[in-house]
Amino acid sequence: HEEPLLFEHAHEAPESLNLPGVVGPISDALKSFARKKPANIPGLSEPETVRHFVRMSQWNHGIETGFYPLGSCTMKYNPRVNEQVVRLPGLAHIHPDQPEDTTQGVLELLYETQQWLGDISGLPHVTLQPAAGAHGELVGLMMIRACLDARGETNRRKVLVPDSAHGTNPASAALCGMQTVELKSGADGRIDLDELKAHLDGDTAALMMTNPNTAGAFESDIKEICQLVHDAGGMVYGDGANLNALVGVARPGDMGIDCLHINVHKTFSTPHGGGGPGGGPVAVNETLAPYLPVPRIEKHEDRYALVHSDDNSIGPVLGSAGQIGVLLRANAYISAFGREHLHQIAEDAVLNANYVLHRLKDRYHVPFAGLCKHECLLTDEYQNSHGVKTLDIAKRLIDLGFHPMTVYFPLIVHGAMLIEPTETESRETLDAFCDAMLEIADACEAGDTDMLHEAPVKPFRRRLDETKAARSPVLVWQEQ
Amino acid sequence: HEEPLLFEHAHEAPESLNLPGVVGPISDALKSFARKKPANIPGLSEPETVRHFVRMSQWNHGIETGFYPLGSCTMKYNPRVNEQVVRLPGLAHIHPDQPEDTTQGVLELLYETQQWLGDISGLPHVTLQPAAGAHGELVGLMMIRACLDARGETNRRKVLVPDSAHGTNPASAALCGMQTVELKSGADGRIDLDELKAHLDGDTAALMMTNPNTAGAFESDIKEICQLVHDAGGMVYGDGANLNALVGVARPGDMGIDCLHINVHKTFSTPHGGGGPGGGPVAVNETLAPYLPVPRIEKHEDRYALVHSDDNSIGPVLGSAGQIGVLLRANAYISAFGREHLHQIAEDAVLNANYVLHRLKDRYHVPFAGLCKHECLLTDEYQNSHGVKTLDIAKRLIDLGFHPMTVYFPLIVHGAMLIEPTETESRETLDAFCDAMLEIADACEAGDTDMLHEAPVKPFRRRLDETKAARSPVLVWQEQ
Amino acid sequence: MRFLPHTDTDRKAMLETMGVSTLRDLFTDIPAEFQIDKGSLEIASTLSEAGIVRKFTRASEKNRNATNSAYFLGGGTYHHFVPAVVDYVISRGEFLTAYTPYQPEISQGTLQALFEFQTMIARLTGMDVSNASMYEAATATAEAALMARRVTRKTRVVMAGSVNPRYRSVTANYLSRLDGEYVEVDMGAFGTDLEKVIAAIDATTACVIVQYPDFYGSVYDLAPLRAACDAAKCLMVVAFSDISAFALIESPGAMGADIAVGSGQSLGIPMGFGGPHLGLFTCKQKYLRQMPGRVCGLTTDVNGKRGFVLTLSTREQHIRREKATSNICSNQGLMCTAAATYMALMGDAGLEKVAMHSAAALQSLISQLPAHVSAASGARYNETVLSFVDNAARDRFLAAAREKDIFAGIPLEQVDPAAETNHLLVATTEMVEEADITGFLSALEVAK
Amino acid sequence: MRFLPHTDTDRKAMLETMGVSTLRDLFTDIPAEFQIDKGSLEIASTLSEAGIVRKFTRASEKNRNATNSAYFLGGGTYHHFVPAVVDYVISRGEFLTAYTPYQPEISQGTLQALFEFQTMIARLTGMDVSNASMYEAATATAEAALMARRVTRKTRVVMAGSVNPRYRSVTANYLSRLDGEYVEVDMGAFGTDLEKVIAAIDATTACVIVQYPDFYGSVYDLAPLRAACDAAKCLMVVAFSDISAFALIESPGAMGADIAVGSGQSLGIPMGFGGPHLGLFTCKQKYLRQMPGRVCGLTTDVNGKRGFVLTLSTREQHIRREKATSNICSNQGLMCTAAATYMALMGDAGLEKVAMHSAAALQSLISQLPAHVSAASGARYNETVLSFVDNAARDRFLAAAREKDIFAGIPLEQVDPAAETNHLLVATTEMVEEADITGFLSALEVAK
Repeated sequence: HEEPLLFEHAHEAPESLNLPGVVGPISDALKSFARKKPANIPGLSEPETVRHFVRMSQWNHGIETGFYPLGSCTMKYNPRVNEQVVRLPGLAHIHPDQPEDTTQGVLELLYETQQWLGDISGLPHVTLQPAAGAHGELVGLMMIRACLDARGETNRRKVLVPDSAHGTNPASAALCGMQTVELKSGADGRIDLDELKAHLDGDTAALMMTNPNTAGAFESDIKEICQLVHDAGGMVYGDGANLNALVGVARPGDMGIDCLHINVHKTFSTPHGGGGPGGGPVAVNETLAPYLPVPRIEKHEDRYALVHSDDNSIGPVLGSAGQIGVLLRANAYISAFGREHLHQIAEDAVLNANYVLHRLKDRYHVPFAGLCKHECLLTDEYQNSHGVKTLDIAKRLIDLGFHPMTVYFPLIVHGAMLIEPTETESRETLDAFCDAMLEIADACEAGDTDMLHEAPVKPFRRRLDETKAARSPVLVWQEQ
Repeated sequence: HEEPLLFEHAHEAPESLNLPGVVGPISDALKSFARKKPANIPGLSEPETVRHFVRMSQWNHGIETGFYPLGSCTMKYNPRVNEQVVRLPGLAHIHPDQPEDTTQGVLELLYETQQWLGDISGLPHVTLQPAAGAHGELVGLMMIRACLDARGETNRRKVLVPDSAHGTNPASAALCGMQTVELKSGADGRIDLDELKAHLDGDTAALMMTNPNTAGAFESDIKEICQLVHDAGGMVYGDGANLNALVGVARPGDMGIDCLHINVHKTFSTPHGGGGPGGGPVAVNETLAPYLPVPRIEKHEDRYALVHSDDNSIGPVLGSAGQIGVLLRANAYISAFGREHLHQIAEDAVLNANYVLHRLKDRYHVPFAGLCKHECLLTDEYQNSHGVKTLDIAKRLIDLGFHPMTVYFPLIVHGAMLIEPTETESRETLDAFCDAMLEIADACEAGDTDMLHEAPVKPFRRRLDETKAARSPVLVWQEQ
Repeated sequence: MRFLPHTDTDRKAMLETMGVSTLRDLFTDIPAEFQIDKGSLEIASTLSEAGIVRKFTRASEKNRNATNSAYFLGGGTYHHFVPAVVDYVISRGEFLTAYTPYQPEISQGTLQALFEFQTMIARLTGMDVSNASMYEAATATAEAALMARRVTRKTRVVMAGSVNPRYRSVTANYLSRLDGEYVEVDMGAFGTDLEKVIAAIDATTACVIVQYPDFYGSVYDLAPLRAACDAAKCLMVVAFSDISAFALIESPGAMGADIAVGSGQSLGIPMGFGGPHLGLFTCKQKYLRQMPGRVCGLTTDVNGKRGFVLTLSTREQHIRREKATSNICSNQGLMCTAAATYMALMGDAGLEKVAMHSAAALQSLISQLPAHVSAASGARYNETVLSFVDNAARDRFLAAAREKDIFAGIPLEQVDPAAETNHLLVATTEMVEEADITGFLSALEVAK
Repeated sequence: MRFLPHTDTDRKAMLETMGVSTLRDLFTDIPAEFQIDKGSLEIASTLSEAGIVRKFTRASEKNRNATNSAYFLGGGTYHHFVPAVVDYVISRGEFLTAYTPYQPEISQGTLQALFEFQTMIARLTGMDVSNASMYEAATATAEAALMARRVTRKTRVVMAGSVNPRYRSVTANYLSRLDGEYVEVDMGAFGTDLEKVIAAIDATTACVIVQYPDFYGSVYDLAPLRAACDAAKCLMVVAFSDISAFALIESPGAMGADIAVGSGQSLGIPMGFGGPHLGLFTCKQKYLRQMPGRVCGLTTDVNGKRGFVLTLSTREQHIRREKATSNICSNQGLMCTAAATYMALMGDAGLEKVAMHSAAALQSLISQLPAHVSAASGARYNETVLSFVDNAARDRFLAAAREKDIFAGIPLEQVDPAAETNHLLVATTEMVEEADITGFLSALEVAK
């Protein structure tokens, strides 16, 4: 059903919500600043408000309604008990500046989360502060830069970034006042050691790498890569977006990574919420530990403390200690698996990705052979000859009941389709998805491609004009 | 999207939920009773379970997704805060047999609810025990019978019930060991005083009446009706299903009603839940008060008590003190209005019903002229000549985004359509509904009736074969 | 008022449309003498939403609840674990705020859930069919007696004294206004004396009602009763309180029940001070058409697609009116959805685990009891009766347990007025941990 | 594991399909030396769901929370009322578990909510456009400085000392690695000295950042600053902490802001120990294409129906990579939906009521202060600084208040390390009742 905009509801606002509080005069001084025109926020009654948003929600695909094979996004099931526990009044209705003795419970949980992320990553010192993965990248680079500066190596400002990397990597480097140099990937989609060597020099601050990389392949030369960078006086920054392939199975810190951000909204299943909030804790080794941002969560004997300043610290990078509610959910997710089962996350995630790859590899072009990790990469090469592109395949999947995979990323292959099933999908769902993909391949070969170009036809809206939206942007509603 | 039955999911159950508790031996005596074959309950993982039920939920119409003009059902908005407060651990996780000093909080709320319902109905003595409206009818009749028996009038077993009454009325009388005599309604759909007089005699136990009646009309002769019944030595039972028209405006007890059940899932907005749980407290006057069921909730100075026995009581009618969570929601609904605003419920409900009646009365046959109360009654008489019946109109409304009204009830008119908008619907929604009804009337007149006979075409399923379901009932899934 | 969409402008405009001046002009059919003044009721003053939250929070905190206690209360209501998923599913407006699914095209969510519920309840109880639920167990037991009278066209009902006293008293109450005899068979020990029950059967008997496991937790063989019922051509009705038992022990169906009724509260529904709970009603296929309450059945739509409808509604009172055999008009719809969600999440293995933990906790407790406290003998699932030397000893123990935040059991006379005052009804679930049992045992010290 | 659908049978079958023997054969590309043994991590042992609930409940109960306290803490995070509807809407899986709406056809729910959010935020702040949110206020302030640098192609940033110290320190931190000057203007009293700020502006200045109402709650006229910015051709950036103010006082837009940034936490989002909150970013239409973060825009689908998409994404780093001007890649999507729901429920009238109650509570408190405690002068919205005779007096008061379950304020030096230790930052909202103020005042007795 159609649902108008809030602003289009055809009546004036009903009497407002009944509110508690003090009824009384405000100061004359304040009155002189009174707002002249009302903001024109349309008030609805509670029944109308609920119906408005419930109806709109029905236009959305979510993990709870269907499969999300979004490569590099790790869209897994979000446990309901996590939603329950973070709403406990003692966790939801507390202020960050309450006296420390009134917040020991939350500090204990956060401290534990730090310890666990350190253990899982093999990088024992953790800040929970970064609000998202990209924010974590920035914070990690800040620490690397601070460490190099402390060594007097203020010339080291060059950051090497493979051309397969997430786009945030170079952006974060720029924001950290550093210059990016792009590394061309090898023929297997992995880092080319010669290319790396050619770019390492005395100005190199860091290599930023994603492992498994965005083609879903493990960088098997990881040990040599790290060695080369370290030998050149640089550091290795790990983009933890793909940690789901490794959790409980291998630890980036053991491989030589110096610094890693962890997307808790990916690996540790905090809900994506239609775009956020995320969480991007950063784990570092001993070398970088002095530079962790403040506030830090520390344990002093039996008491937990928020430490707000430290001379070596890069300083604060957020107005608070982090996206607390998100981090608590991550703690709950880890708790549910525990040390006995945590490895099963990576094992099932990798199993599922390889299974999909196996079922599709004869009908879709696979640019890089071999095992994949938690996601597999295909392209539209076979379908191009039938006039069908990745975008068409993606949109057709919508009509078949699936969210599309990640498309046109990584940039190193043409028409990329990156598929990440995660550990929380059943074989039944994977088979249904693969069947849909094979049906699309069949349709291409049979020349039955109209429904691909027209897709999607089933959802609430069909293909939307993105050019129009960008050319003359309308970002707010204007009453007609 | 289609969603298979739980039993059709194509894989064996995953490892079960991790559970707390004692791991240890069970007694040998118990082992000898071990179940031989597993029950064959299909276990799903948590992600699959959530997706299964979320998808199924999307096939439902609910108050939160659209309008429900269901006459005599009072489908109003169910406040979300009520859902929040009844889930407080101190209300949700308490046992009915806990020591009384550990349940004073809930007893206080329930006692208050009793007092309020007594005040609102004008019948000060209330039992919260009945689990639904029909259950309340039975309990009310039990009390009437007990009172008559105590007077030695054990011959009084006749219950007069208008032909417009809810079908549960005669059924409840039968279950109470009484005989129903049907009263034919007058030409205006109301109780015919002569018909009533003709049936009142020394065997009459009670008149069961609904006021406003199921045609949506107030029984303006209520005072005389009650007087006649009382003069004949009988009592007047009020079916409170339609209390929404009166709440805060007039009190059944003041009119002479002796006993009234109150559907809290109607008037006081506790959610219908797809069929229940409901709640049917019964309010009575002084005469009937001694016969109230046990357990009773009483206040003794500052303490609240559950009283489990009383010599005059009709005894227990449920295994507990009532549908507690439902009753607490009713308390919250009344709290939100309070004495200042409670009358607005009835006023807006009646306004809305009359508004709909006014907008539709020229295009749909109105069997009984005059004001309506909280619901209005139409018939399909005008549409019949175009080959269209009430059922077709109802199903077409589905395609237009509305739940159908109550159809073919009351039985006293042919092709009845009973429309109850409630106080929580906006003029905007009422207009949209009336527009849809007028569009249907237009279509009939234009002979454009195919879409009426074929409706609904939009929902997940089209018209279902009810005859087939009833002829060879399949109530449980059999693996093929 | 936040729940009311109209402004006074709306009201005025609507009244104008109708040619009416004031809202009260719409009430002229109500005699003036019966109209009350605005604000004249004695109910409390309006509360803001925050005020409602405060009021209920304060009341909630006056109660002591199970989440932070060791919990041994049973007697028909059990503190089993409720997964967050269950509450989420039934909180969704599409289930929560839906009406009874009389319009099946836009109610398939509720209906498929009911069909799955019926199937799983039938499987768990070992019965052929289930209805779509009753209010709760006591009234379901009464309805079972009524149904047996319809099926057998006989009117005498025999009730074992080991059935939950509340089921007995409600059933007795329901039957008291109808023709026919109601007989309760007195029980000696804290268990079921089947011989006595069988002795009470005669040719006029419509049904015998027993509980299994019985009110005292006793598990016993129903085969002799089945044979006696066959001989007397009466129905065997089996009631139960904690359905979790049947993941572990033989089901009522396997024991030969014609009708099995009881509580489904253990299937993901919080105790809630006694309600809303979930009444279950199951029977043999051949008695299907005499079953009370709503039923969901499989069918097809005009396109031939599988769908579900409420069916067999000729039994419902709104069609046959005076001939109605039951006045039941609603079910516990939302609780069915809760139970279906719970069972789907558990599966056979999870349900069995719940049952094993529940039984193991009782066994652990019983096996460690000191000499001055005795437990009832015989096979027990998760409930039994502990007997103390006297009432004072028991109450000393209860007080000591309360000190340790242990709800140790229900004084038997509180539920069963006929019982002596030195007994305690004790139940265990998977929420009982070893530490809770240790605490319980140490509090027993004072009961010497 | 309850979150994992596979059984070992599934795993085996899938491996067989692939011709692989064991799960670990899928990890042969990871050098053996880096593979760790199962169970070798030091994280805790697996917990059941009930165990997780218990663990978090215990932790929660170790904290003291606002629901049962009188609450006067502010400084950027406020205890405003959160309606149940807001939490319900964002708990629905369709909003909660949806991905970023890059596939607009199946994301119109999120997108329309974002569009409504943007519109209402623009209206409330009096600005032309809003983006679809930032992490929170401090980073949003830093991003405003970066944007001003891009717009003006100048690099000097002037920051008023009356801006929230956390916004200042994060902004300073962000700017410290880039070329250009960052100047903080020292403030004397607990308010904003605009003359000093204006004096710090020069021709190389990209922007001036002030807070309104400022960190100390002071409300003041920005017209002189607007004029000075025009003269210097630099942008006026206005930060804010409690957006509820703008239902009552003139908005940043009306005051002439080029960019307005701040926190939307007051719009239906619980304090949550500091996050997740909601960063707001608004600006004038003409600077639209330099705005960081996600933006939702109106368009049509191929059928001509209105719909919404994320737009202006050329600004996003995944397209231009090295030329990206911001590394922001996510927003606080769910919090936007929460804020949109909250605002829809409130409307102008409700928002104004929140603001009036919040301001009235502060006025009530200030007007009853005893002589030994002084409040900062000038117009205040819902926050001010109380000054005590000395640190000991203040801390005696804080202790006395704590005894009465009153969180009376934030010691100023806790947020602003430069502050003396006899001050207290005190905030009020509509959750403060008269009784709370009475309690506060009576606790002040000990501060003589």
